[in-house]
Amino acid sequence: MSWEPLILTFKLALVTTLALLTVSIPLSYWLAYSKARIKPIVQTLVSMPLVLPPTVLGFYFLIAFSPNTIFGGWLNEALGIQLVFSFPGLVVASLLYSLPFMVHPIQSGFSGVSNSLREASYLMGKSKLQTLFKVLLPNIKPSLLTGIVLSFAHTVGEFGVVLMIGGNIPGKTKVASIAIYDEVEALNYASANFYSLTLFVITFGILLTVYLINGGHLKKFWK
Amino acid sequence: MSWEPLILTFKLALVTTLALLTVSIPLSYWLAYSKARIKPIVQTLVSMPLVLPPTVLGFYFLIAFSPNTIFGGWLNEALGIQLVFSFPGLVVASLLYSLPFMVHPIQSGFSGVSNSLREASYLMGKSKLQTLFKVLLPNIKPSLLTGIVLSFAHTVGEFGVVLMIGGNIPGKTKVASIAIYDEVEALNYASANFYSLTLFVITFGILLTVYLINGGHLKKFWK
Amino acid sequence: RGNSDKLTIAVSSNMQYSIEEIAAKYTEHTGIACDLVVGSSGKLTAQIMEGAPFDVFLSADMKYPQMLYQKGHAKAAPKIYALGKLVLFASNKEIVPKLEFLKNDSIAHIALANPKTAPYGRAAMEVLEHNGLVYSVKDKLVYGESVSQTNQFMSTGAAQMGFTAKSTLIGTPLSQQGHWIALDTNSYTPIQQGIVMLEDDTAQDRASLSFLEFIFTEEAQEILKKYGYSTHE
Amino acid sequence: MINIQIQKQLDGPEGPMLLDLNLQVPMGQLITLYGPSGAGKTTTLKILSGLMQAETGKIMVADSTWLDTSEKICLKPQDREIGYVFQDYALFPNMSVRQNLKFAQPKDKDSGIVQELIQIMELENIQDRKPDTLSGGQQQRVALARALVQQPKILLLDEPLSALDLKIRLKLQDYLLQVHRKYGLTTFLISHDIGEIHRLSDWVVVLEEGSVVRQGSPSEIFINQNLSGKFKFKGEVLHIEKNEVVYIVTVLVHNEVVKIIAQESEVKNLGIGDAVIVASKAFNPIIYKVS
Amino acid sequence: MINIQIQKQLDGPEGPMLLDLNLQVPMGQLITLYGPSGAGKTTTLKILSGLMQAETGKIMVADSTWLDTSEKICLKPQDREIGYVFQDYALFPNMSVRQNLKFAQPKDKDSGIVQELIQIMELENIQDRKPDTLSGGQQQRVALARALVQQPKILLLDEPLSALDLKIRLKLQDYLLQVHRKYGLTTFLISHDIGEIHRLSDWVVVLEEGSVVRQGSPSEIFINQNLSGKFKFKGEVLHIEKNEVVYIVTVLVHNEVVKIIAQESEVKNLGIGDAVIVASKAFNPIIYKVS
Ligand SMILES: Nc1ncnc2c1ncn2[C@@H]1O[C@H](COP(=O)(O)OP(=O)(O)OP(=O)(O)O)[C@@H](O)[C@H]1O
Ligand SMILES: Nc1ncnc2c1ncn2[C@@H]1O[C@H](COP(=O)(O)OP(=O)(O)OP(=O)(O)O)[C@@H](O)[C@H]1O
Ligand SMILES: [Mg+2]
Ligand SMILES: [Mg+2]
Repeated sequence: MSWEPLILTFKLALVTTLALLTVSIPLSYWLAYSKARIKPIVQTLVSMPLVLPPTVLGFYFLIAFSPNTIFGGWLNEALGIQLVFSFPGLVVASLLYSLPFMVHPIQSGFSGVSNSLREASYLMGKSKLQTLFKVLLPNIKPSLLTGIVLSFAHTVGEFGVVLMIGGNIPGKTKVASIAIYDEVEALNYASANFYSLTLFVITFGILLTVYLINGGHLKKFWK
Repeated sequence: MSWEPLILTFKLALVTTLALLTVSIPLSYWLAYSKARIKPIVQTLVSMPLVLPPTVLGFYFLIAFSPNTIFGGWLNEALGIQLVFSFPGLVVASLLYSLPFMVHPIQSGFSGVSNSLREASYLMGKSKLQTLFKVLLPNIKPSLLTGIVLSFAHTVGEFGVVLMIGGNIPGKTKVASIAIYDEVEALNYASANFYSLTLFVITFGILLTVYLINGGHLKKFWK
Repeated sequence: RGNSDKLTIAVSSNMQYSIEEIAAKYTEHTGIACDLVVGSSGKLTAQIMEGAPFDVFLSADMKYPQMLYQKGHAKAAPKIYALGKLVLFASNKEIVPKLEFLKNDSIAHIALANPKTAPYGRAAMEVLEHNGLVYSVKDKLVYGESVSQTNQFMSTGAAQMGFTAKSTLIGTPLSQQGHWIALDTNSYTPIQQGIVMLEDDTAQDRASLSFLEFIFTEEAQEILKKYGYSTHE
Repeated sequence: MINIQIQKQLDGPEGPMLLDLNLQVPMGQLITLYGPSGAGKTTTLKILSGLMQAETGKIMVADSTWLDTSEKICLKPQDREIGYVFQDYALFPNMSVRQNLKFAQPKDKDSGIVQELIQIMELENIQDRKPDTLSGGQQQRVALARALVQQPKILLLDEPLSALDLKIRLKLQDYLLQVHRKYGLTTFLISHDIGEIHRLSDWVVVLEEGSVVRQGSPSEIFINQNLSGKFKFKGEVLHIEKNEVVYIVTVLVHNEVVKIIAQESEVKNLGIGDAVIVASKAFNPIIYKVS
Repeated sequence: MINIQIQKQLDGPEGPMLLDLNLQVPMGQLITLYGPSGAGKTTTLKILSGLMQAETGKIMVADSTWLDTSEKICLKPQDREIGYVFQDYALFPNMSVRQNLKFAQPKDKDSGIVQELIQIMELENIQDRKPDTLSGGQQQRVALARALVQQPKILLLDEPLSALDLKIRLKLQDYLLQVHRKYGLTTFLISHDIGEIHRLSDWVVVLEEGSVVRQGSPSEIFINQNLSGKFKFKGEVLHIEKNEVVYIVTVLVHNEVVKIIAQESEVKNLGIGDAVIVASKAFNPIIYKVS
């Protein structure tokens, strides 16, 4: 058993979660507060990556990112970015695929914050950005946590899309989920169990720590 | 192209979402309000199905539910329920797999409701159950919606678990996601695209309607 | 279940085109309808071990059927019904596929099935080793879960060249997209594909058996040949 | 008789503070809790209602034990038959005004009361609106109405009229008193308005820093002990105007403005904004400056 | 000069209601909005602050146009330099008391004010607590302090002292007045307390059903026009006691209790709870029943 796939997995999960957070906060903000007519459509679109089987979604990504297509070719030539069979490709694909897990909870968090808090902040001359970071986000911590945990866990377990677009290259795109899958396919159950257990235990540890910190259960150890 | 897989898909998604809702409301309630010490652990456990690749998870379900094991054998003999390669099996597996998508948003919704609303209801002599249904749930509609949409969409696209435990049996366990997967595997892109598009359009329609109703955009048509 | 005039046949992905034709012929002769469950051999094997309602299993190799037999999931020892052929495919019409060409800089990715799980992947690795190419192309290799996925890599143009099963090219959309050459059968261990009749309730037995017999008839073997398998000599 | 003996540690305005009460209150009375901000008034009502837990203590209401920490008895809030107007109203945002009232109405009790309260509280025209579109005073009235709909045995009112103007305030005070008497309620009121307290309450408990510092009838608590004139008010000078030979001093006494005729000697130390006492001696009222 | 001309359709307490104001207010004054619940007071402040939009109208403050619907001008709330005490406080739950004040403090202004306000408002011992563990009155003081920290040009106060007891209320009224004068603020106050209005305000605007029905100085608005005696208060009989030959009648006049000596003929129609007027004629005060 090698540690490479595990390290790669957590790297992918971390990068994806952070990138998702960055993308989802403005998007959720817009979805929560905008009165635009196309809002319900955007809201629906955000959920759509979920309804296609991951492998199929991965297949469409493969087509979109392939250097043969206009988009993929342009990325490749103009920017030198190759999205198929590469780590950045995995990140982009996971990002799109996990988007709803981040956007939906944050959006419902925003809609739960009393308007007068935002208004009070505006009256103090604070910009929308300051209000977002100092007032809104700190007050929707449970929703942010939900978004982060769901996206993180989901990216750890992500498989179909990654399999499709990653090409199972050891050290580059062979994440733990694929390694486990390989072992199951090869009927090496002992090995698969071992991988699964390791993945499970590590993720369990990470999430448990997050929840303990969030619940204030760890405070006594700091003081 | 046959409609069977599509019908099966939406049947599965509907049954799973309803079952999930039933299970998740008490669980989220407990997670939101209990002060038990094991709470962070339960909270973490709920997210764990996500971190295993769906196919692998499906594989473990397969083993767990198989009539060869004690649990599966007992189910089979005592209750006459067979969970492998059957529709009920798909439901049970999807339920476990999509649990976090329902539990997390609802839980963070509950934690956002002001305590004094619950208290006011108790003082009116209302039981916890009445308070839950009349006061709490109606006030966390955005979170419920998030949970429902995520679980529904996710079950529609569910694939790995279903393939493993369902076995791709037409009319019984061959859902749309697997049908699309089959077509992609066979390089019948036209057919795959058609299935995908149909699935996409129908789900888009369902979710859009949900959002429009929720946003009050459809009210004018009722009056 | 228990519908005795229906067979559920589990079949590995490299057979997905030929099996349709064979099953159609079989139904024509016997009036027994067939449900086809296509998947990777490993996954199908795992399912069979947990009691999947399949009657017959056509694998991409002998390893899985052998194992099923040893563990008591099969009625009789597996038999080889066909030998798979490995080909080298180039998705660009301009390129005439040749092994040496794999080293060319214009080839960024070479697709093959996962050697760990798929017999066609194992064979492809053997070919590369045989020709001393492993070292020079190892950074270009991308692995599909199965032959089907390998084909998807190539058909989308994500991989420029790759190894695949001949049976998945004959008369399929992919073959229109580029050129392929068959590889020297001496450069890899023959891909023996096995069929096995599964342990099952007796109602299905006769049908299973008749299908097993049917696949070795002249008629079925001709179809297999047409799809690029060589048959048992 | 209601017997309250409770202790609870709080973060008071001056650091840790022990809420430590020992009260005996006859049933059927209207008791006011009076005291500065942070004294523990709201906390007392919360403990009485069962929404907060006292660390140690005992609450007996008539014959039943609501709380006894030594025996680990604690009656659920649901079973205490209490009507409570929260300081922050706690209206259900998902229900209209009428639905809020309907929800509070016990199944087995008179249902005409919803309509009656909607009328008394002047809520007819807003009865189908959701609370979040209501003005502050409207919300407060809905909260009060909702507590009364319950027809509880015990009514806890946390500044129930503070956001209302004088006119409706007086009207609702009358109504409260009427309900209190009609149903024989025992009512605990938190109020800062001394007039209101006088008008409504039988007994005043003054809380400071978590302890009862004084209790008694409103007049015992609020009567100015060193009354020397026959009648005597505190006031504030608003205006001084010379009118031929005398001065007319306009004084604000509570909400009313009074004009008093004064001599030049009387006004010479007076300035606008000065606090004064207006009293009536044997003859004309006189006016003199306080300290 | 502040020039306010606004129209907005509201769901008033008696059905649809048009808030229709036309006010000219000199800078530097303290203006009180007075009127019954649902009259449109809060809405007026919200429109003034830019948090709500008027349907049509114009707001000019000194030389700058804050709102002109005909020209589609609407200055953002951020740029209006307004301090606002909300009726529901709107304290930031994620920040401690001190952090709430710090957050409100403009970068370019005196920072000593945070400390000063914490002292004045008696918040020292709770400055590190989060708002949700504070008592109602404590929250209200934090809200007021936070608005003052901003050192705004215009201060909007929506019942800023309603949850406070008389003592701290008087203290904060003084402080408010002092700040108002020191910084030359223009302040809009909503209050139901006539004493408070008298003490604080230069000008009173009485709103009813969305329209200005009266405006003037506090004494113009609140002086009892039909004053006939030299001095005259409304009150309520609390107690009647026979004392040898005369009767002693205890009357509650606002927050004070007054004892008045009366003849048997005067008290024979009087009962406890009766509303009365106490007035001083040339000689002794006399007492008579109202209607
Ligand atoms: N968002 C809204 N939409 C429609 N009507 C509203 C909205 N907010 C308030 N109103 C209505 O407008 C009227 C004026 O409300 P406003 O809050 O200005 O009253 P107010 O004078 O401040 O009363 P109070 O003294 O009770 O706080 C009320 O009848 C209220 O119900
Ligand atoms: N959850 C809590 N945890 C700790 N201390 C609290 C909590 N809630 C309130 N306190 C503190 O207990 C003290 C009493 O609070 P309480 O709400 O009973 O005051 P109050 O008498 O109702 O004051 P007000 O008139 O301002 O409403 C205050 O100092 C308050 O800060
Ligand atoms: Mg209080
Ligand atoms: Mg208001």
